[in-house]
Amino acid sequence: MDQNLASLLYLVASVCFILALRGLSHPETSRGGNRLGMIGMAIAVAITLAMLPEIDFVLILAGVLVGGSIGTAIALKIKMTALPQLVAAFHSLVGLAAVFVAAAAFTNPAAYGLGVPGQIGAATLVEMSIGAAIGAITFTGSIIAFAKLQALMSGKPITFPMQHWLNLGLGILTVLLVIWLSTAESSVAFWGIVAVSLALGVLIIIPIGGADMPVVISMLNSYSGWAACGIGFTLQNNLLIVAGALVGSSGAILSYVMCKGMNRSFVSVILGGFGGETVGPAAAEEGEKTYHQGAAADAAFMMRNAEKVIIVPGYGFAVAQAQHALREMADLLKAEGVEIKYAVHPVAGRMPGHMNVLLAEANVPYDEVFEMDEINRELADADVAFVIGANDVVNPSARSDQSSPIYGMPIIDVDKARQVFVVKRTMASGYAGVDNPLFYLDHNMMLLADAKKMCEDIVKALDQ
Amino acid sequence: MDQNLASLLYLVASVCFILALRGLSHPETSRGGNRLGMIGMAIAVAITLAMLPEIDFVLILAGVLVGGSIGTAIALKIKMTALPQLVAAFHSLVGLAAVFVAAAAFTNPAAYGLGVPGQIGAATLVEMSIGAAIGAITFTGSIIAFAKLQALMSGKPITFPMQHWLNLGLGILTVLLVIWLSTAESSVAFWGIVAVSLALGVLIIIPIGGADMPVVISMLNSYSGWAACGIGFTLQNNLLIVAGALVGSSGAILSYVMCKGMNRSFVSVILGGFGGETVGPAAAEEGEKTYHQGAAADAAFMMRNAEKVIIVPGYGFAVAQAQHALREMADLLKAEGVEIKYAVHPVAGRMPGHMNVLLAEANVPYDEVFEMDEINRELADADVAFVIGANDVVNPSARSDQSSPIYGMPIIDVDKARQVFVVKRTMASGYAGVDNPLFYLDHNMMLLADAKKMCEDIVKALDQ
Amino acid sequence: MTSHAFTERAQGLAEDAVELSQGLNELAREAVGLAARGAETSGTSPLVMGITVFVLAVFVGYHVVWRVTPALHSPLMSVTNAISSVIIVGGLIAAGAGGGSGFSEIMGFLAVTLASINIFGGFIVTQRMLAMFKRKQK
Amino acid sequence: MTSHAFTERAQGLAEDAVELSQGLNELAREAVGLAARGAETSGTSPLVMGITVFVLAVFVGYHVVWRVTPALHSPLMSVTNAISSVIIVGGLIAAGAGGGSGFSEIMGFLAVTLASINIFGGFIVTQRMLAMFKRKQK
Ligand SMILES: NC(=O)c1ccc[n+]([C@@H]2O[C@H](COP(=O)([O-])OP(=O)(O)OC[C@H]3O[C@@H](n4cnc5c(N)ncnc54)[C@H](OP(=O)(O)O)[C@@H]3O)[C@@H](O)[C@H]2O)c1
Ligand SMILES: NC(=O)c1ccc[n+]([C@@H]2O[C@H](COP(=O)([O-])OP(=O)(O)OC[C@H]3O[C@@H](n4cnc5c(N)ncnc54)[C@H](OP(=O)(O)O)[C@@H]3O)[C@@H](O)[C@H]2O)c1
Repeated sequence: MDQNLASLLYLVASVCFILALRGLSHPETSRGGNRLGMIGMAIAVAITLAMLPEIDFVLILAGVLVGGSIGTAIALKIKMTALPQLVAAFHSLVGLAAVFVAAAAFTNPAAYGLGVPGQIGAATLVEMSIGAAIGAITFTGSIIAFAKLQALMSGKPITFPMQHWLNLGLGILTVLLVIWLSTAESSVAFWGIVAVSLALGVLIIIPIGGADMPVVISMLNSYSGWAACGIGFTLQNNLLIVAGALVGSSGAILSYVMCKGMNRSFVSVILGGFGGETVGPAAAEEGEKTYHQGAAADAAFMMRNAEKVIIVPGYGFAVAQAQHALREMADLLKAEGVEIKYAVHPVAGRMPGHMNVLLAEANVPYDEVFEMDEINRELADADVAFVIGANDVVNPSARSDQSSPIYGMPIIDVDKARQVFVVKRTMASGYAGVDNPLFYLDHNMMLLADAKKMCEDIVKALDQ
Repeated sequence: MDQNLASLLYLVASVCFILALRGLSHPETSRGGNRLGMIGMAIAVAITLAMLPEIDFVLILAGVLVGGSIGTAIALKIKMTALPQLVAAFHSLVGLAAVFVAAAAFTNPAAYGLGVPGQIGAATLVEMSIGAAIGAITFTGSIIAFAKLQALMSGKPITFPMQHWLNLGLGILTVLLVIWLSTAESSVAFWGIVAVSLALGVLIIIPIGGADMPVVISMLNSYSGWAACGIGFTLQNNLLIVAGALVGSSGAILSYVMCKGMNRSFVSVILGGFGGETVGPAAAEEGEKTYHQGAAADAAFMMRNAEKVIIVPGYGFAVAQAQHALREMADLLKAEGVEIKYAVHPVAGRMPGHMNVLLAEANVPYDEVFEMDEINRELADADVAFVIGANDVVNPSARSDQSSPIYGMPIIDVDKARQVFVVKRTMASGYAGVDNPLFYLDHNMMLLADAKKMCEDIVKALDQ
Repeated sequence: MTSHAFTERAQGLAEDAVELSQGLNELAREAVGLAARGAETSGTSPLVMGITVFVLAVFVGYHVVWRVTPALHSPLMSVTNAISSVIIVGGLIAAGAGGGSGFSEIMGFLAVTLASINIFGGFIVTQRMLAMFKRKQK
Repeated sequence: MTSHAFTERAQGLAEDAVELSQGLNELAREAVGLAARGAETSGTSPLVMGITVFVLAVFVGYHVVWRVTPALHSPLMSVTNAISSVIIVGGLIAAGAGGGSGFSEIMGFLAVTLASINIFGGFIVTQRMLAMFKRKQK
């Protein structure tokens, strides 16, 4: 195939990818967008094969079949609550694939039109090592993130003295190795870069607490994009550059959105050490304050007689897998003429958009689900705010208490509703480890139980 | 200068242009954006000069000095009410400049690295003629638009039989000439393309009514961008391609915004023949209906005692140059504790954003000026809606009367306010030529006078 | 033919040949120059073109991603995951190159396999998620 | 030297020369091939690269312009007007090219003049407009 025709078709594939992301601006267009993404990928693969001078189909077919069936099997089986881990695992694969591609290009440059071994251009070597280094960091970093999220490893930050200096040293070492590689094309240097980067990936992620993993995942998502860009520069392939830049910006923006939603700086997340002690500050004052505790029957009674109930799900809702039970409860209330709305905070749960996916899974129509800013205008009109497994995202001290570590974080103002219910198992604090004054308000009632269990009990109470 | 360095610096200039447009997303960032635009242009010029093998500075300096001083003088003197004409005039110059550049490249291809005369590549010739043709159409088209807006020429659509067929024929002729040019590099073909395109520019614009000129101007804005792209492809200059694409999309989007604001299709605007008869339908029924007519004193009394007044300016406000008088009136009312808000319809006036510039000129802070959607929520709370020189954009028949030509056009719901005042000179209809039922409502009062005069009278009445 | 005449002809021939070879020499030099020039005036280097494309693509990515509705941020993560696996392109080249060393083919095979997991997994899981987002039935 | 010996030497020389010239011939052909290949593997043609840049720039333009607040649509028109005058670049080349025909220099001069009117006029009028947009004093 002619190189120009191929470049044009690669451009078509790039446009498909751009439109795939654009489709996500609305649920209705998103499915079409995803299909365009698949088409773009198919075009990319087809063009690449058509451009090869001679093809050894065996290895390619084997790779696609094995990989494709594993991928399909995982994608069909995975539970929606395990999404964060899944994404982390997938990232690690992209990273490793980037390393492999860089290694292939380094050992067999002729196949890529990069000259013969020993004669690769310096610029190409630098591009190649950027791809390999970022890929390696993404690989091990994502594995650690996966292990922390899957609880294969403690979520506690692992810190030791001189940690940041060690990382800095390894970073400098990498740069030196890249210089060596580009001048001498030494394969020791190449594999050295890979090895150091693999270590760096581990070292960068271990000091970060388990609950900060979502930011880390987005960051690694971004990295995997930049790795693809690096490979794209090496192969002079604009498609890889465009796709990599799209993914790179997407990950960066998601990290930013999350940090802003938590009112923390990206740097403080990355430097780590946060989220070790979870229950500390809450316990200290607990004895003094009093709170109302209620039962399923109380909640059922109040909500049945309400006109408008706003439901605020949080991380505990995902942990308890309460989405179907909650939906059932909402259905019963709707049947009695109660207006139900769902309010989702940008960082509720452990992943951006986490709550939306779970609610969608339970068949909650997306036009009943509202973002924080929209719903905050309505909360004063609500008879009941039903907080289920959420804690930090409804903590009023973020609004008023300047000494609180979450001060300044925007929250859902559930305390403005006429009556609040909070479903959680204990009086313990949430992710940020701070006490929640909401619990002790006069118009709040604690429903201390597992979220799913509580929904089922309320359903029973409503049925009577 | 090295070609690669130059390309990188051109890229920097492209980014400056992109950021210049991005700055316009908010008034605060817009000034910085404009400055970036200037920097980008300076970079572009500097790089181009640095890349020339030998420079004849005389002509260049002469051109920049003459052009620069004319441009500066015009820009400093022009009245804000004459903006639409100004923009049209400027467009015509860009178009002509594109023709000149194409002609220069055609006669002296060596200077552009396009080979020697008689040996220019076919693709280059096609790109060149696209640049020249679009440039020529932009030139004459903008001149007609300018003449219509400046009333040097009647705004009436000029139509004659077979008009669209003639245009089609000329279009086909252009394509044939391009083919001839690309095969034979004939200079007859080149100048033929220019001549036919000049004629086409006139013929395309004359059937379009004077009041539709804003859409035309945006369309020509878009064309001037595509012409720059054509030249960019000819010279293999990415900066021209990027800048052209930015301008091209901007013009296209503005045309779209205007057509949507008028609820008309772009095609119907371009095919022309609209806006000839302005007063027709209104006159027919006028006798039957009754309306309240008031005086400045009535308006002054009502507004002084109001809590909230919403001011809706329109085309007549611009014509009357009433902005300063209106501002004075608003200041007096504010001094008496009345809350004042301004409501701007997307197609109020004769140019997108026209009203905003006039209000800004009169020192109205931009956070007192609201868009249609925002203000429509508030109109039911307003004591007075003060419509000044607007007509179609507040015509309630667009909401309800399916037979109205403006049915479906979104409007500002001034009829929801407790009391409406409409300032205009007569009971005649507006741009769309349809009668306005608002005038005959019981809670509306017509203030029949020139907009500026009326504001001054109200100011006097308030002063007493 | 006298030997003298012969000698002269031979000399003439030799001279011709030398001249010709000189001409060719020049031609060759010219051609090499041309090749060099060709590489030069094709103008901007691939690296700079790549940077241009990269910068524009970052702008596109920035704007497109900011328009994604927050409700679909999870699908965004999984679909970008699939899209970044477009580096399968690099794997295909190594895996399919007949003449390569065994090592690079294995690298290619592994890259293709891993990227395939991601591509299939990423797109399918995204589709599953998106299929769940439904509007209220009326 | 006998005439015979001379003849032989001459012949040998001639043969050498022919061989050399053949070698050169091949070299030249190779160089030409290289030049052609160089043009080819520098890969994508400028036109295709231009199209790539164009498509990405249209996406950027589309998104950036939709983010412009409607209140600033008039300044948008005037600033794009100034920006499209970047074709002054084309005028400069013709006006500044010493060796050009008089005609193309005049074309260049006119293009520079017209574009300059637009650049200065467009940016300054935009600045005038934007300077008027003020926030409420508090
Ligand atoms: N979404 C993101 O992208 C993201 C990213 C990074 C960080 N974060 C952080 O995560 C937090 C999210 O806030 P959030 O309000 O959703 O969650 P949260 O503050 O972590 O609180 C979750 C609450 O759910 C309760 N819970 C746990 N398991 C439960 C179960 N099975 N049944 C009932 N309740 C259960 C826990 O209390 P008990 O133990 O007493 O039951 C806990 O207080 C924020 O601080 C945010 O900054 C989010
Ligand atoms: N903004 C854009 O970009 C754009 C583009 C294309 C088309 N348009 C069209 O333009 C129209 C704009 O609507 P609009 O409501 O602003 O204007 P309009 O419908 O054209 O009405 C303007 C009114 O102002 C009055 N008027 C004229 N001179 C006046 C003066 N000196 N003092 C007081 N009143 C005066 C006229 O009535 P009297 O003669 O009785 O005084 C006229 O009815 C829409 O139909 C829109 O579709 C706008």
